[in-house]
Amino acid sequence: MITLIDGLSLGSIYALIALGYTMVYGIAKMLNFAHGDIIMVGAYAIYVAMSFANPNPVIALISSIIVCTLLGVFVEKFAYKPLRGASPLAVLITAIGVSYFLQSVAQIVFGSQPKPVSGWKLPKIEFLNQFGITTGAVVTLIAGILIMVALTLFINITRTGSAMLAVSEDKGAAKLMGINVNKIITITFAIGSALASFASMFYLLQIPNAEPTLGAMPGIKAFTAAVIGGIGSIPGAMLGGMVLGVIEKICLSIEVISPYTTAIEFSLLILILLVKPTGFLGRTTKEKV
Amino acid sequence: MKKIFAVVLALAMVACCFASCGKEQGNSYTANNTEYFIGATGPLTGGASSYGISVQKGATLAIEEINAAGGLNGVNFKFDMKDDKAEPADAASGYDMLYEAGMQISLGSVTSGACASFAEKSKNDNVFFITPSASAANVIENANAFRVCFGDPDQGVLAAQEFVDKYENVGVIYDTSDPYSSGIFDAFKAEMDNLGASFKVQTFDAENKKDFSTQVEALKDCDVIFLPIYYTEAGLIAKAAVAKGSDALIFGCDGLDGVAGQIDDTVTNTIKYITPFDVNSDAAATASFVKAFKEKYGETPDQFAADGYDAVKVIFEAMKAAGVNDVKIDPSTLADKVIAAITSSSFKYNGATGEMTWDASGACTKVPQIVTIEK
Amino acid sequence: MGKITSNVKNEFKLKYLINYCLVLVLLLVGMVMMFTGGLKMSFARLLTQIGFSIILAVSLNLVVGFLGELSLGHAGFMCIGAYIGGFCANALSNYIGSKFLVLLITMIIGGVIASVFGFVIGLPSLRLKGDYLAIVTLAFGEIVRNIFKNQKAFGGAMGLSTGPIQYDTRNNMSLYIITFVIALIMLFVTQNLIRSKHGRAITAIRDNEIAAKAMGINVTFYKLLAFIVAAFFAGVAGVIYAHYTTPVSYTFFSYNYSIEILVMVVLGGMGNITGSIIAATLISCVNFFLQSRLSGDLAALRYLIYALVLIFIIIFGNAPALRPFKEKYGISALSEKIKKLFKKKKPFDPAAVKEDEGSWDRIPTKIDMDAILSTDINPEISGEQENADKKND
Amino acid sequence: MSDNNIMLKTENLGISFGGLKAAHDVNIEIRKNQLYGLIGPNGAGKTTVFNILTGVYTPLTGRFYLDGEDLTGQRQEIINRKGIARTFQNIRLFNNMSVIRNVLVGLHNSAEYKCTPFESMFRLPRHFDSENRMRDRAKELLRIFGLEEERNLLACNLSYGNQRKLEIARALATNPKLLLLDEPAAGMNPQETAELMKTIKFIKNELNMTILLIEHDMKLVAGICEELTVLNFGEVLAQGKTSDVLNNPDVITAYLGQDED
Repeated sequence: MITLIDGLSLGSIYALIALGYTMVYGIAKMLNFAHGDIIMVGAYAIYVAMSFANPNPVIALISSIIVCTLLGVFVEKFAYKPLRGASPLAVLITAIGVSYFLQSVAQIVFGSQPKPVSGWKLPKIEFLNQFGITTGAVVTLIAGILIMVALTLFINITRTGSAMLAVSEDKGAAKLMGINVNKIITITFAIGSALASFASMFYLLQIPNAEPTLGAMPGIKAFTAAVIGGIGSIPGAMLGGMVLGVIEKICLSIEVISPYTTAIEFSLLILILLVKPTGFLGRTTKEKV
Repeated sequence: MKKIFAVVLALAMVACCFASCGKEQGNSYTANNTEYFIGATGPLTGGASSYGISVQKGATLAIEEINAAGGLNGVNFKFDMKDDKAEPADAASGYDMLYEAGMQISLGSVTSGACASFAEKSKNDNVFFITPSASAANVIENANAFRVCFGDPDQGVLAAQEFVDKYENVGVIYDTSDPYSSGIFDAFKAEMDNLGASFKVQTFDAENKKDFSTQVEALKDCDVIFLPIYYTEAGLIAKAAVAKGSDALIFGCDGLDGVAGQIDDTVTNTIKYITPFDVNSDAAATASFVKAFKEKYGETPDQFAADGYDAVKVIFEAMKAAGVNDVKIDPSTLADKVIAAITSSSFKYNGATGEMTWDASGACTKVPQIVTIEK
Repeated sequence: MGKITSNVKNEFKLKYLINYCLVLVLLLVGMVMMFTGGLKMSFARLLTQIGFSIILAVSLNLVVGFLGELSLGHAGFMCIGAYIGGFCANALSNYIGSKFLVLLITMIIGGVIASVFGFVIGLPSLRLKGDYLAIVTLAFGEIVRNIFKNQKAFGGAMGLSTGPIQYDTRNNMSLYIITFVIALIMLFVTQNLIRSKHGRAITAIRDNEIAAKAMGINVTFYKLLAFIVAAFFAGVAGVIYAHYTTPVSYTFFSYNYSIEILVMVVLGGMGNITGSIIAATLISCVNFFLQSRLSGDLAALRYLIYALVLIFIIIFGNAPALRPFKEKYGISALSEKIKKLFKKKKPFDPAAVKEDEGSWDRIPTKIDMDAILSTDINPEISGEQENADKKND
Repeated sequence: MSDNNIMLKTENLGISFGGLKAAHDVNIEIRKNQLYGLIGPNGAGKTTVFNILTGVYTPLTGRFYLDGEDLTGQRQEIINRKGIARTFQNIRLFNNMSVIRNVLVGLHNSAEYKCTPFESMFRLPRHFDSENRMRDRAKELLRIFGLEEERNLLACNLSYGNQRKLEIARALATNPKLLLLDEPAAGMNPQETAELMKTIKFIKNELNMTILLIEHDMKLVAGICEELTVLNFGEVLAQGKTSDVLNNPDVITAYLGQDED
């Protein structure tokens, strides 16, 4: 039971990161491998804001959102935009380049020692804590769901949202309909990066260390989660993250198989994809003959 | 066809020119040395880079001190560390680069896997090395290999002996992907079995070393949690223990040194670890090192820095004891001299990590202390 | 007789020959340096690394560039080759004195076992597309190394120690020669495969899988074939790695390395073998250069520079906005110019098209096309159609 | 099946997608060397029938026989090898391959060019032998369609009409007994259509091919098809001689809608 809740709370972090992945993938049709590193930058932004004399978590979060969003737009403009229309693999490699770049800049600026972010925690809720459930886990879980709902609403209700949907369906047609595709993709990156800053906030709630390689492994796990859920699907990212988190925790809690956690996780991923080739909630787009 | 043949020939000629430019004067790479050259490889980028950077800082400090004091008979030392990303392949390439640049003596590599590679290469050239922190057993199996830190097995045995009879419920969390951690664990397990004691085990690996809630949850009832791991993860485990309401004693090995910087006042668990190096120690050698380090870098040194510092100082002392007086000395001759000096019963070094002696096995004998962080 | 010359002419096209030449030049650079006594060990290691990078990049290109399936698990096959090859070599070296023989035998063992896994990982490719397949291959690579990591027989977390079988010594550096010879064999096999009906089938699947099926191409067979061949050579590269580095550490074969191989393929151009060879050489050299020059405090810059070089090359090579500029000064423009230099002598001669020699069972040959095409279509029926149209009005 | 003169026979073919009957009880009989038309309004299920006949879909009901052999539910590549080749409504060439290589892919499975991957990898004699013969035959095919000069162009650089031709050439290269053409005249101007009609007639007459054709262009259908089947809402509306079918009032209604009165 506790394992399940721990799994859900870890899963909700994966889910939050996966939301950003899936969002960018769904609309810009590119795997933004640098997404994990934007989270890393967000975490450092919080670390810096919290190390001032009078740390205020709200200001820290806002500054992190600003930094991440600007970074996302900046990266999109200078690294991805020139490649609009080029092969998706070229963009993928650039994203990897950006990822290396951000990591080394972080190492040069902040050093490679992990920086513990202190004062970044929530009050204890006795009622929950006595069951071994941490407050951070609960908050992350709720926030993840809220963000998911908000994102779904945004896409389905607002004009920008529908423009995004149109771009994701068919860039050419969207252009003909008078939608500024470049602008929509930039907005997508901005939103994706803002999501990354939320992810870094919740990440730090549970794992209070900022370090240059912070984004790498969660990034890959979140990518996996997004694929399990059906890449491009927002509820799918949520679901995939949860499933992955729970599987990971269950494997870790069983002594005999715990060294093989990664192998089991990824084997399950392969199995899931073999049964459902587009993940849980992915759309099956069958090519018409 | 003819054209292609011609192209190949032309390119081959270019290659010849290329080759003759890089022509070497025999095998003595040290012929142009004007300073004694100490080389090393270590992770300076990537996930393990904090260890490599610490060693680099400690060693650089030691070199500066030695040179400021006039070097060895007026000859200065220089130190160069190549990045190996903790990868054996890069360590081997780094070794060759250093050797060809005139390296005479070495600190080996910082991490165990890379150092095993370094050891294999240096064995063939008979280059003396004393690794600051590669603690796996097989790293020092060759005659030219020495180390400053404790070996993994010793610490595991020590911990097991410390626990038995004292604590009822013993739990362990170790990193299956790390040679250091699994090395200590294997020895610990063997000794516990030997002593007839039982314990619970939890593991993690490089792919999931951030969130420790499950592992701490499973060991909630333990009186003591043994952490043969590095301080970064230990800090996270301590915080997870607080969140889970566990008040177990956290006990670790020398890798835990530095954990104080990773925890804050919310952590109430007592943390103890075996270490030869205590930042707050009153010992003169330690205190002066800590002071100098803080002055130079503006931060508190960790054990890797202390080990790196000591390793350079040991090399210096051993060379002095061996009476080395030729800046162009070739590595192999130097190694023979230094090995003879360092294993002689009269050789003792008192440094930042305590008083040490060495025998032919390459292992270092020094007294472990147990440091306690109490809140 | 004429046929044989035409075979020879077809076989030795500059486009393919240049690849052998590139590898031979690299080999020659090493050999010449060796005989003049200027070959440093570090440079020999670099050459070996270039050699197995070429093997990896070209074999991955077979899957990514020619078959058109994104694979992020190439390092996984290499991992299998390295561990299995290293393990067998350790065992064999007790019985066989010759290091060369041990290397040869284990290369075959490692390659075959890796290709078995290539078959296994090729199976999902029949069902999965694009990024979904990419993540499965990535997962495969991670699974492989996770399993090896936990095997005490393979050295556990420390990695498999292959000290006794290290090939090069300071006085005898010849692993790079073997590596380049293997690279040549690999080029021979892959290029021949690509330039055959089987290669056409593989590229047809890439271009249009539905049409390929409708043309009777056994998609299953060819997808698996591409994966198996690629995995075999990745496995062989792994065995070379085991003879090049001790211990064989699972950390080396992470998805980051798979991606590095992919970078070589993408940088060189998908489906462009020459490009893969150049990119593999370039990236290995950049890595070597950065490691040797940026030591100590400067090392942190290593990945910064690497990343900038990567981004710059990709944007320069692929950005649509830069295309006109590139057409003038880019590598492909340069190679076109070089090609023209060679082609001047033999302009394309349409008259040289050979006359029919094959046998036809349903399609008769040499028909008077003009006569047939001038026959009119049945005017009656068209008239009826017009009537029908009128009726509806 | 006793009738040796029947090339294709379908029995009650039917398939539905999510409740929609895309095809229902389709019975078609095509004699050898016949040019048979399959027409119907948009969405009538013509392409669905093609997809069933080429193995893209497995029919829910019914069976079909090629030259007396039951091919129901076989995989696409098997069906192709048994002798049904097709073209596509939206052209599906191998765009990044040259024209001649497109045709060579079509020749891939012919028994006379057999050569294992191993033989190709190591360049054993059979590779050269079969490669040369394949090349010759591909050129021959291209010559028939007047594409010989363009053989080294990339397929995507051909004109629209030539792409259609190439698709037919490629299908013929697989050595089929029955050729399925899916709207070959779509998007062509009248002149191109007329030329296409000649080409199709040529294939039928000179290459002794049995052809099943989907087409919207009534002129083309009326001009070359001997018999027709009209589909509407997945069901057979009319069947028989071209002239009879085209004068069938039901067919006219289906195409032009009910009269107002």
